Amino acid sequence: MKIYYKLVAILLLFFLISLTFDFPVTGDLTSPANLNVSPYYLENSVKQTHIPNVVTTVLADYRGFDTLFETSVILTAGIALILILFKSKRQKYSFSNLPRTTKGTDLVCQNSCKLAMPLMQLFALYVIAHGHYSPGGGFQGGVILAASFIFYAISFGVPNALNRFFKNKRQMLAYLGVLIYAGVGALCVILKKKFLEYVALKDILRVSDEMAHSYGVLFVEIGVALTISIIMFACYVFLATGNSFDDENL
Amino acid sequence: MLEFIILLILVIFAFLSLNVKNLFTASIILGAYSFLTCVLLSKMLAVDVAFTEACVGSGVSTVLMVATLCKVGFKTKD
Amino acid sequence: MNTGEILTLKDNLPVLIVVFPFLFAFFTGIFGSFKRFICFPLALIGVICSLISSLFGFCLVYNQRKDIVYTLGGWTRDIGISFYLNSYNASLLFLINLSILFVLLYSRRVIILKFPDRLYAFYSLILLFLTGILGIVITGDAFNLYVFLEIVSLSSYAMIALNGKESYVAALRYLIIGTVGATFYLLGVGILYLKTGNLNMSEIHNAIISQTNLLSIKAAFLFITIGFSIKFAFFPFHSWLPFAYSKTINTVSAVMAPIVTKVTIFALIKVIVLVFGLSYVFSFTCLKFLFSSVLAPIGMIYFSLKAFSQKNIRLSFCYILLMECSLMFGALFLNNILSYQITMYHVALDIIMTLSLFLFVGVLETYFRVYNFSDLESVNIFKLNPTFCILFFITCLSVLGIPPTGGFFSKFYIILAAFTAHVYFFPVCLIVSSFIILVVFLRIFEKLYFNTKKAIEGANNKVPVIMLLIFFVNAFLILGFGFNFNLLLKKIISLYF
Amino acid sequence: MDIFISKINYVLYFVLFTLGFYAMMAKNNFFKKIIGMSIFQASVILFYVSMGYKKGANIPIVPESHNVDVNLFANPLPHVLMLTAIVVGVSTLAVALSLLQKIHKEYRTIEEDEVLNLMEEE
Repeated sequence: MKIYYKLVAILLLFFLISLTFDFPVTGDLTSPANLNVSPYYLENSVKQTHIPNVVTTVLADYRGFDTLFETSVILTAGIALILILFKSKRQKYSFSNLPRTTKGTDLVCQNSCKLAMPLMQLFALYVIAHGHYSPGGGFQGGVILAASFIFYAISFGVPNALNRFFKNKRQMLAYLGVLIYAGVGALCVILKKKFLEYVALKDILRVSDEMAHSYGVLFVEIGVALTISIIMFACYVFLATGNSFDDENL
Repeated sequence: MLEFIILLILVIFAFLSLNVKNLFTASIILGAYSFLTCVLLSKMLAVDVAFTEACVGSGVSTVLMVATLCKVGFKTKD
Repeated sequence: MNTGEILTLKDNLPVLIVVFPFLFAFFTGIFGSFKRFICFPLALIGVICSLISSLFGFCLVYNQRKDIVYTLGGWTRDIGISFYLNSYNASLLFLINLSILFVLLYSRRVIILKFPDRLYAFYSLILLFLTGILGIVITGDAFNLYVFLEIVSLSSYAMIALNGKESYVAALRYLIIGTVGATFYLLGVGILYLKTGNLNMSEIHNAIISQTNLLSIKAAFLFITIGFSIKFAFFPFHSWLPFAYSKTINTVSAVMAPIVTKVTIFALIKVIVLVFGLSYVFSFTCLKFLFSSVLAPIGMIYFSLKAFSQKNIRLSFCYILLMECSLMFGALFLNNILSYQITMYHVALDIIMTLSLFLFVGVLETYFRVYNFSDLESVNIFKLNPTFCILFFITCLSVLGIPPTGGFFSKFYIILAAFTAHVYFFPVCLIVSSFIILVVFLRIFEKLYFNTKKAIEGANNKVPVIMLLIFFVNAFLILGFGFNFNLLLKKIISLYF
Repeated sequence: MDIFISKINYVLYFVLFTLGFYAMMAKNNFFKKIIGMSIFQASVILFYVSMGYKKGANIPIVPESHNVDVNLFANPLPHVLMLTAIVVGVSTLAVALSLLQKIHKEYRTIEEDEVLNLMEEE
C-alpha cells in the first residue's frame, strides 16, 4: 500500500518542480505580485488610516472580513474541544476543595514563573496596544497572554490556574471577543455605512476620518486578542487534563 | 546563501521528525522546525508572520503536542 | 476613498445573510450556557432572519435583472473583499437556510435528550457551520473562500465526533483528508496570486486572459479541482464520507449530507466560471475524458452497487449521495454550456432530495427504532401515517428521475448533453445506476407499503405533525422544480453567463 | 542551469510539501500524520511569503511621508494571508490532538491498523 503513496508523492514532486520554471525569482521587484494590488496598500495605508504598520492595516481594515472569520475559526476550535472532550458532571472532580498552592513540588518552575509571568503579561499588553506602530497586534499579543497563563498552569497546577483566571466567566469572554469584532462591523451597518467601514465611527468618536479608521482597528485588535488568549489557554487546559475539572464549561 | 543552508536544515529536520521512533523527540524536533521556519520568515522581511509563527508554531503547538503525548505515550511502531 | 453616501439596510443585504447566523451563534453561546431552554429559540431566530434576508435578496436581484457586487468596508473590489450575489446564488442561499431550518425543527427533542449539558455548544457550532456555508456561496474573493472552507470543515469535524467510539476515528480520518484538500486549494490560489497579483475572482480572470497557455495556470486549475474533489468525495477520494456520515448521530448527517457536498461543487463551478472562464476550461479535452467518461461512470456503478449491498439504511443512502456527487461532477466536465446549467439546476434540486432522504432515515431511527432494511418488517409504518410514506415516495421518484419530478429533467438533459459531447459510456452508466437505485428503493417500498403486520396504536408510532409539514414542503419544492423547469433554466440559471 | 539554482527555494518548499503530504497519507501512527500535517502547512506558509519578498527592501512599516517608494517596502498582502493560515493550522492541530486522546482512551492504541482491526471485531 505504501508503494502507491510513494509513487504519487514522487509524481507530485516532479510536477511541482516542473512548475517552478514559470515562477518569478524570489525578490525581483517586477513580479506581478509586487506590481498589482500591494502598491496601493503601501502608498495609501498611512494616508487613510494613520497606521504605519501596513500589515495591521491590511489585516484589520482593507481585508478585515478575513480576520473576523479567522478569529471565529479559533472560536470553532474552542467549541469543538468542549464538544469532543466532554465529561458528565459526576466524572469531574470539583477543584474548589483542592489545596491552594502545591507547596514545594517544583521549586525552580514556580519561582521562575513568579518572576516571568508579570513581565510576559506586560509584554503581551504592549504587543496588543502597539500593533499600529511595531510588528505585532491582536494575534501575537493574545498568544503571549495565553502563554503566561499556560506557564502558570504548568508550574502551579491546572486547578490553581483555573481558579485564578476568570473562574467561570471564560467562555463568556471568548464569545465576547469575537462579538466586539462583529459588533464594530454591525455598528457601521447601523450607522448607515457598509459592514466594517470604520468611517462610520467618525461621528460617535468625534474624530477625523483617518483617526476613526485607527480606533476601529484598535477595537478590533482588542477583540481578537481577548478571544485568542482565552481559547489558547482553554485548549491547553482541555488537552492537558482531558476536561476532568469541574469548571463552568470552558 | 544563509537561506539556502537553513532550508536544507529544515528539510533534514522534517525528514528526521517523521522517521524518529520516539514521539516526544519527534514533537521537539517539530518545535525546532517551526523555529527555523520563523528564522526564515524574518529573513524574508515577514516580521509579523515570523512573530506569530514563533509564538504559535513553536510555542503553543509544541506545548499542546507534549500535553497529549503525556496522556498517549511515547512509543510508536513506524 | 470610498463614497460617502448613506446606505439603507437594503443595500447592506448580502452581508446581513452571513452576519445574522454569525451573531446568533454568539447569543446562543453566551445565553445558552445559563438557560438551556433559550438555545433552540435563539438558533431558530438566527436561521429565520437569514432565510428572510436571502428571500428578500432574491427578489431584489430578480427584479433588478443585474447582479449585486457588495464590497466590504467600503473599499473598491480589488482592494478589499467583495460579495457577489446573483439570482442563482440567492436561490441556493434560500434552499440552504430552509434545509438547516427543517433539520433544527426535526432535531429539537433528539438533541435535548442526547446533549443535555452541552446544548449551547452544539447549537452555536451549527450556526457557525451555517455561516461558513453561506460565506462559501456568496463570497467573491478566492482566499476568503478558503477561510470559509476551513470554518465549515472544522465545525464538521467536531460534529462528526459526537457519537462515541467509532466516530472519533471517522472524524480524525476526515480531518486528515479534509486538510489535504483544503491545502491543495490554498496552493492553487497561491499560484494564481503569484502569477496575477490580485485575489478577487473576477480581477484574477481579467489578469489571466493574457497568459492562459502557461503551465502554472493549468496547474493552479488542476490543484483547485483536486482540492475540491477531495472535499466533496469524488470517486477516488471517497473513502471518508460513508465512514463519517454513518457513524454520527442522524441529526448531524441530516445537517451535513445535503449541504457540504453540494456547496463544494457550487464553489468549484463558481471558481471555474468567475476565475478561469468557461472557454478556457472547455479547452481541457483530457479532463473531459478522465473525469466524465472514465472516473464518473465507474464511480456511479460502484456506488450504486455498494448502496444495493448495504444492510444499514443510512449507509446505503450515503452511497446514493456519493452517486449523485459523481453524477454532478461527471456532468460538469462534459464541456458544453447546457451541461453547466443542468449541473447547477441539479445542485439546487439535490439539496432538497438528499435532505428529505436523510430526514426520512432520521425519522425511522428516532420514532420507529428502524436501523437496517430487515427491521422494516417489524413496524407497520404505512398503516398509521400514510401521508408520510406518500410524501417520501415523491422524493424517491425524483432520485430515480421519474417524469413529473425535477430529477427526470436533470437526468434527461444530462444524457442529452453527454450525447452532444460524444461521451457515451457516461449516460449508459447513469441509466444502469438509476435502475440499481430503483431496486434499493423497491426493497424499502415492499416492506413499507405492503406490510401485513398489525399496527400497534402506540404513542410513538405516530410521526409528529411538524415532520409531515417538512416533508410536504419538500415534496412541493421537488414538484415545483419539476413543473417550471423552463422558467428556472431560462430566468434564473441563464443569468449566470 | 542557473535558472534552476535561482529558484532552488521553491524546489525545497515543494520538497517539504511532498514530505508532509506523503507522511499524512502513508504513516501508520496517527500522531505522525498530525506531524506531517503541520509540516505540510508550514511549507505552504513559506511558499506564500516568498512571493512578497523584495530584494533590498525593508519591513512593511511605512513612515509618515507623502511619496512612498514602493520598492523600499516588502509586499504586505501575503503576510496577512499567512497570519490566517497559521492560526487555522493551530486550531486544526488542537482538534486533531483532542480526537487522538479520545481514540487512545477507547482503544488504548494510536496505530491506525490496530484501531481499524479493533473496530472490525465489534
